[in-house]
Amino acid sequence: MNASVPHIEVMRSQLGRARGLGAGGSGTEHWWAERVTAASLLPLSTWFVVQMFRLGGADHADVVKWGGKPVNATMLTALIIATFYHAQLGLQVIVDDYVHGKAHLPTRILVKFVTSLLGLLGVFAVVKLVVAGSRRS
Amino acid sequence: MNASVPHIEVMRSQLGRARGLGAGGSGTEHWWAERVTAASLLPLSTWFVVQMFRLGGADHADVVKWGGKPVNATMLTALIIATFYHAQLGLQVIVDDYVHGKAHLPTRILVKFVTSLLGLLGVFAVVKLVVAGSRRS
Amino acid sequence: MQDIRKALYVGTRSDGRLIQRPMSPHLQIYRYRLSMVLSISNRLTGVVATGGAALGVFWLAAAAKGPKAFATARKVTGNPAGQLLLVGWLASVVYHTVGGIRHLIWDSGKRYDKEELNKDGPVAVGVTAGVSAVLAVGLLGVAAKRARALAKAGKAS
Amino acid sequence: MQDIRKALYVGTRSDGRLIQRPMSPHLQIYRYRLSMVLSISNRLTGVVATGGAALGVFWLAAAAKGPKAFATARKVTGNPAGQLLLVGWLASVVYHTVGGIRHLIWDSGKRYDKEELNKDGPVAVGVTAGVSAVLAVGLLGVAAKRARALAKAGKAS
Repeated sequence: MNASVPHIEVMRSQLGRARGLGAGGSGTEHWWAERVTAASLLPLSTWFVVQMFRLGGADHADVVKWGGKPVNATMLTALIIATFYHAQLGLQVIVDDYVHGKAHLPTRILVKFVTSLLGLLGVFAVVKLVVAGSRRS
Repeated sequence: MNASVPHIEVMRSQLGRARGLGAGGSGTEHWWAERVTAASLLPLSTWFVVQMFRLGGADHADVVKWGGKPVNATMLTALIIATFYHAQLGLQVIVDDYVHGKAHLPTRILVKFVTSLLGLLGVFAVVKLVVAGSRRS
Repeated sequence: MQDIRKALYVGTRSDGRLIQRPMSPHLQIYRYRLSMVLSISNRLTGVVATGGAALGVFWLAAAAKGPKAFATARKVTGNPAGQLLLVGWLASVVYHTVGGIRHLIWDSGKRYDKEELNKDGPVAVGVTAGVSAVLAVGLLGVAAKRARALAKAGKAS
Repeated sequence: MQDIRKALYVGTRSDGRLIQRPMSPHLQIYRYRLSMVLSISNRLTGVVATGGAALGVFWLAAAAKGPKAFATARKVTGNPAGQLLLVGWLASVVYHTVGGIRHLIWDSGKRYDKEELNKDGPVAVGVTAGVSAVLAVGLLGVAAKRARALAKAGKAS
């Protein structure tokens, strides 16, 4: 290479530069997922608040009937998945910022584990309501 | 830059080199997924062993009642997914190490196919137990 | 380098030379600003909202489990301490939503100047307080009314 | 290059020149070590544990299918050959768990010196044997007791 030709001595691959991601190849996914789930949660949680006006103080039979309707089950499931995915992403950032050293990795895995289990429990509860609702109707 | 100074003319970032990933950015995922599923399986299989103490020798009605509870269904599903995902990753490494040549690719696909089917069967069994359990209560 | 953590602050300039990256001053150095409080509150309310969502899932799971489990859940949601918790959850969700909308606006490159930030902060607080109060009073009122009607009809579970 | 597989052993030095990467000697060259056996056992028990998990899924599927299918599954889990299989599964899972925990410890950079490895190996074997025996006896005992009680009550399916 001719030393007189000006060139940039940056430690970064051309592909990484073109993609704007750096070498890791996954810098923006977390950020995007957080925004997309946030935007999804706007209509979903509005729907939930409206439902709570219809359902506040209701007894078991009413709640089962409500949860058994396909549209409600759909909205609920979407709300649960979006909520716990968004929570996972958000809590992960908090852990990254405040938990240092050896505790960091286990805490991160724990956050992912617990939020996943909660989401799964919510989905199963909805499935069970759908089944129970269809038995009654 | 002086051309007489020896320097490395490799199209690879120092970060990528340090991480051992190259530009693709996905060398460690398999390793990580294996560890994270392993860590998740510690509490999940402990839970399962405890449940087996409660359930060993039980008859059909008891097992259906047990599997129909949302919390049990959640833990079972998490256990099944973690188990067969972990198994898939582990068996894949074994196949990579011991199955060479033309048999390698079909064996790898077969491993993925069978472990996926088993996991799916498990999840469907849990869903059915949830349905059956709520019919009886 | 006397502090090992300083190693994390070593970066490279675009010409390849090693430099010491600038370090933010410590939190205590800054003058109090409303936006500081609002920013950390967005995180706190996010954590509280997650806790509330967990309670919501338990409520759903109780409904799915059966009338007996749901009756227990109703005891929690019906009693004053439980309702205080619910109102706290509601306010957190409202605040986090308002803060989240502000973040989305900032991400689109708007309202991110110093004056705009300082002007919008109190508005966000006001909107949160207003919306939370209206929703809390409305929801608790509706719930209490329905629960009383059910109790009267003698079919409260 | 006479063997095509040798192409896989071509690497680049940091100055960019191609070199032949070193190849490990064949397995038969090594002297017997406990850690060798433990390492390959970790893989073997992983495979066995997967097989057991498959059986577990079939058991769940039988329970989901109905009383008749579950009765068949119970015939398998209730008879001595089936129980030997279950104990084998249990011991494999315990061994693989102990081995897995050791791997996680090694990954964190600990207990990976030669002496530590040689000291921990027998401990791992002992823990596996002890935990497996206690769990196997406990589980089989509980299962047998419950099955007998059910049979007496005449509601065994």
